[in-house]
Amino acid sequence: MDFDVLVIGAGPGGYHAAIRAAQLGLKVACAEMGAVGGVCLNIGCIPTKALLHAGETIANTRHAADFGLSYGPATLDIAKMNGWKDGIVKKLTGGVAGLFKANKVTHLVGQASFIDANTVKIGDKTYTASSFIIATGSEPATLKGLDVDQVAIVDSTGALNVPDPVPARMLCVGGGVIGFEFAHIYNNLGSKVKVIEFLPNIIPGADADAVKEFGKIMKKQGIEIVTRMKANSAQKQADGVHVELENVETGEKTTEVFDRVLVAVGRRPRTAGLNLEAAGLKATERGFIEVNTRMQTGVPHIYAVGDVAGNPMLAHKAMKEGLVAAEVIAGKPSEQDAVAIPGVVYTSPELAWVGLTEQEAIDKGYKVKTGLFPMSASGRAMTLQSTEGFVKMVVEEGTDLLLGVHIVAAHASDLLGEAGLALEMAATASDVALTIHAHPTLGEAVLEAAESVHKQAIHIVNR
Amino acid sequence: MDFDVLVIGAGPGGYHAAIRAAQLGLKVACAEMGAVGGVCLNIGCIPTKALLHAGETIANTRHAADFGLSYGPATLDIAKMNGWKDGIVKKLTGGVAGLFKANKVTHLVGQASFIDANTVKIGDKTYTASSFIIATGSEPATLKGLDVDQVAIVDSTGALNVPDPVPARMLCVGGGVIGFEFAHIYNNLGSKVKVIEFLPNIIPGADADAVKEFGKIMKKQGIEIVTRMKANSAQKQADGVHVELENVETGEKTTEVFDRVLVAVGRRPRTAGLNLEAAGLKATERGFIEVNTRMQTGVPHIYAVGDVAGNPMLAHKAMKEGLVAAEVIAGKPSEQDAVAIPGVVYTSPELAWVGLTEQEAIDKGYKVKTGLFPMSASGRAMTLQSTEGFVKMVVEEGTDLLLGVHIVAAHASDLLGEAGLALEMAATASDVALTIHAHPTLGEAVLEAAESVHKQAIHIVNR
Amino acid sequence: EQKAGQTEGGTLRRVLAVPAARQLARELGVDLTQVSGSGTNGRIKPLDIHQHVQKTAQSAGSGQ
Ligand SMILES: Cc1cc2nc3c(=O)[nH]c(=O)nc-3n(C[C@H](O)[C@H](O)[C@H](O)COP(=O)(O)OP(=O)(O)OC[C@H]3O[C@@H](n4cnc5c(N)ncnc54)[C@H](O)[C@@H]3O)c2cc1C
Ligand SMILES: Cc1cc2nc3c(=O)[nH]c(=O)nc-3n(C[C@H](O)[C@H](O)[C@H](O)COP(=O)(O)OP(=O)(O)OC[C@H]3O[C@@H](n4cnc5c(N)ncnc54)[C@H](O)[C@@H]3O)c2cc1C
Repeated sequence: MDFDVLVIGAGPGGYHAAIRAAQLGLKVACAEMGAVGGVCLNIGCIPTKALLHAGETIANTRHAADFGLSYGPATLDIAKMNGWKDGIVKKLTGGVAGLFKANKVTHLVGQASFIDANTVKIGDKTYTASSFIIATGSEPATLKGLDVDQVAIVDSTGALNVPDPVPARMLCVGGGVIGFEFAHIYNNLGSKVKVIEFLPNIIPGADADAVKEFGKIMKKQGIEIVTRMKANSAQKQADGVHVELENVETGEKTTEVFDRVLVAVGRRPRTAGLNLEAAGLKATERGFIEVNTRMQTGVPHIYAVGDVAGNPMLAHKAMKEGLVAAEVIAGKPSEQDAVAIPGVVYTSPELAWVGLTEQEAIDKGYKVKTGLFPMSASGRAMTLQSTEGFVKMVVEEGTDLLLGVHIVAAHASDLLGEAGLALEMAATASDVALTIHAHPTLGEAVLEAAESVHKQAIHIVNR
Repeated sequence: MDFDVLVIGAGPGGYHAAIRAAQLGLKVACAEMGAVGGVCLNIGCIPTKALLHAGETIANTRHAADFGLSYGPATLDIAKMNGWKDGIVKKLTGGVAGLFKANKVTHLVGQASFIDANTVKIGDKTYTASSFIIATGSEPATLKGLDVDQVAIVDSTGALNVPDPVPARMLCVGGGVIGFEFAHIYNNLGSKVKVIEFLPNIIPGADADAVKEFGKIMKKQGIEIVTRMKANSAQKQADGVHVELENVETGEKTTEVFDRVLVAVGRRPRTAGLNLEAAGLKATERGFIEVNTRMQTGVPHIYAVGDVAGNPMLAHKAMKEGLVAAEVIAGKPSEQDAVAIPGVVYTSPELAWVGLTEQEAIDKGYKVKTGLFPMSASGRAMTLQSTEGFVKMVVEEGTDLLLGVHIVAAHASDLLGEAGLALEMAATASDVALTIHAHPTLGEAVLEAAESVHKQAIHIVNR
Repeated sequence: EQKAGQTEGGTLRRVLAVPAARQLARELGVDLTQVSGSGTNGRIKPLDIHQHVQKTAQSAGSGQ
């Protein structure tokens, strides 16, 4: 065998698997047909966060007038902004390449395709390995009638290239996490943004109260949100892209004109070209490769991790699964046994959650209590000029066991660390409430939400 | 008896005690001779954080040029900034007054003084109570030779009033938390700031590595830091305040001229006017009122909490102690049993810590392992333009028990929530390392620091 | 299909154990459902697993 482990795909799932396997003493190769770092570093998590920060800074400067700080007219050099973003991507992907070298992971360039269950072909070479980890990720789902040209009609990859000037009128088709992150970016950059969502609620999967609060804030920032609406077609014309919109409840159709249309209607697992059958594997109807909690496929020495191995399609899930697969291959008794996988929308304020929504907890048969603390009662939030949102806690009545934490707030993603650890540690609301939280911090809102479960929050009137 | 509990002082310790006692059904009064909210809300935690945010925004706007965002000349309306800060204070103190009303806490205005162990005098009225909670806080320590006039020579209270124009040359005498927060504020507002510290290290109490990193960053931002130096005297003259500085190692003396001098050399407990003797109490030599873990003084029905009850003089310690005292009085088995009390310097980046420093752990006899993850390897930090600092973890060898977490990073105070909960839950480094942290978040640096304890961090080369 | 009362929130409770305990249980081949946890709600910590292993070894050793 050429390698102990051959990883296919160098996205977060793949590179975590490769590095951990190497750390554990295995001889590892990682095949990548595109850029090291996968969707996440190149065209996903990272570049979006860079643009979100740029947009947020613009908004913050506007709010600075509240405390007497004002500036002469702003100019945004869009080429420079895109370049700055690309520079971060380059630095991070270069970092991963460096980590491959340092950990002695062989980087194989090209598309890997199974020949048999122990051999893959890359270009005109073949490689054998005792174990494989498939980490081929996902790609944007497409929408009939909306042909992506990455200029006027874009998917998330095209949307990362902010045009100069920014589009005056922007439509986001799809009100999920990716749709809202881009809506927020373009709104802060000056576009008039409309988001349409087929389902009755935006950000599917998040807690209903949190989504309601989040939607209210996004609307206040100027983003138009319409649910129960779909886009049927988009025609490029001289004055812009004419999009036929349909109210899915009434069937009413209207046509609106936009300068840029983002199609963000989900992602689908990517197995094309892998020649799974040769390895004795078959994707599910929806295109995923099925795995057990040890990340093993039906062929026990072949593992799959990340987006290709199932929902939620999130980088940190891919990373965890990559580590588990590598450790299992190295003979460790690892398992993907996470109590909860966090989710974040990196707008300002952020929406972040981990664990069960109130409804999910009820559906699972829990007797539920909740606690809530509004950021408007947080001193730290006031000093940060960010008093919108709240921390909501979902707790089991009787045992006081924490089931879920839902945060709409500045820095919500940072506060999520405590919430995630609390769930994994099987902490109770009391455990959180009895822990001293530094003053004045946003984290006090987590403490107070826990106190409010017991009707003992200090800075609000408990009812 | 007029009241079940009479709380003396409405700072964070006092108002937490009063509200919790009322929540538990007791008849409560709270005496306050100054403004409700105490040092913390009026002249401490809150107004400093407001000014820090203002200064940080100015700095952030400067960095925005890196991604192509530039502005015409900035104007800072200092009166407006001071007013904005005062507005936040007013809102929060008004909030506490409102919470007193809502919880039916009687607010007694004036200085309380014991007549006997069950009676206090306020103005010309007397009040009896079954229990007392002394929460009279602390005041700035003074320094011989430096007479505070709150204009040219200020303590922390005077420093909160930013003069217009900002002082060109500013000296902070004392390199602790308060000294550095003001140094950071004035530096961002345009002053040339020098910090002198008597001890060999700034920020006493924090981990040596963290302090070193922190000092390096502050210096890079333009703050001059000199340790082993003291200020002997300060004379106001036409061209500024002439300060005699002395190198405490060599004895060498120099005189430098500043436009504003801040004296921030610590705080001392405040018991003056309380007439403790009448209640059968006596302060320690250093002025503290001694208490047990139930916050009881030597006179069992008299409790003391917060700054007056001992170090560290921090608002969240006062709050916790206030809650404990109230609960004990209400018959609950509460105790101040915190594993660790967090500390934060709210600069940018922030320095935040909880638990033992490496040296403290060694001194306590632990066999210590450490983990470290630099923010420069964090993708989220890059997108936030804040890649300085690190997360350091102090762990017991063998048991893997977390002993301390030390963070220099943007949003460090938010990340502290997880660290604090981890310590209180007696979590191990593995517990943290096995918990999925959302990507890309600053909290991943906490995860990776835990991984690095086991030489298994992914985004750095482990040695 | 879960029946009423046979839900995660009902009688089919998930085992409450901290991450390091779950890992340790796998390493030592311990079935977490057999371990009684010393923490709140029976939360299992690594020490509980070590104690469980000791206890079962003792009872095996004494021929029970
Ligand atoms: C705009 C956007 C923003 C996002 N933001 C976030 C976020 O903030 N947080 C978050 O958690 N998630 C985010 N995601 C999702 C995240 O990017 C994915 O969950 C993550 O990248 C999945 O990692 P992966 O390793 O499974 O696959 P991928 O990152 O998709 O990587 C798969 C890699 O495999 C390679 N490959 C595929 N087939 C082959 C083959 N046959 N041979 C060789 N190489 C092959 C591909 O070239 C690719 O590099 C975002 C996604 C998008 C699109
Ligand atoms: C500039 C500055 C910044 C700070 N920043 C932070 C921070 O970020 N985080 C943090 O944790 N801590 C911070 N602190 C410390 C924090 O303010 C104190 O630890 C906290 O206020 C202590 O609370 P306390 O309730 O014990 O007393 P205090 O807040 O001092 O309140 C005591 C109250 O009692 C009243 N009083 C006193 N004697 C009597 C009497 N005889 N009768 C009636 N009333 C009386 C006083 O008027 C006062 O209102 C800061 C302090 C300063 C000075």
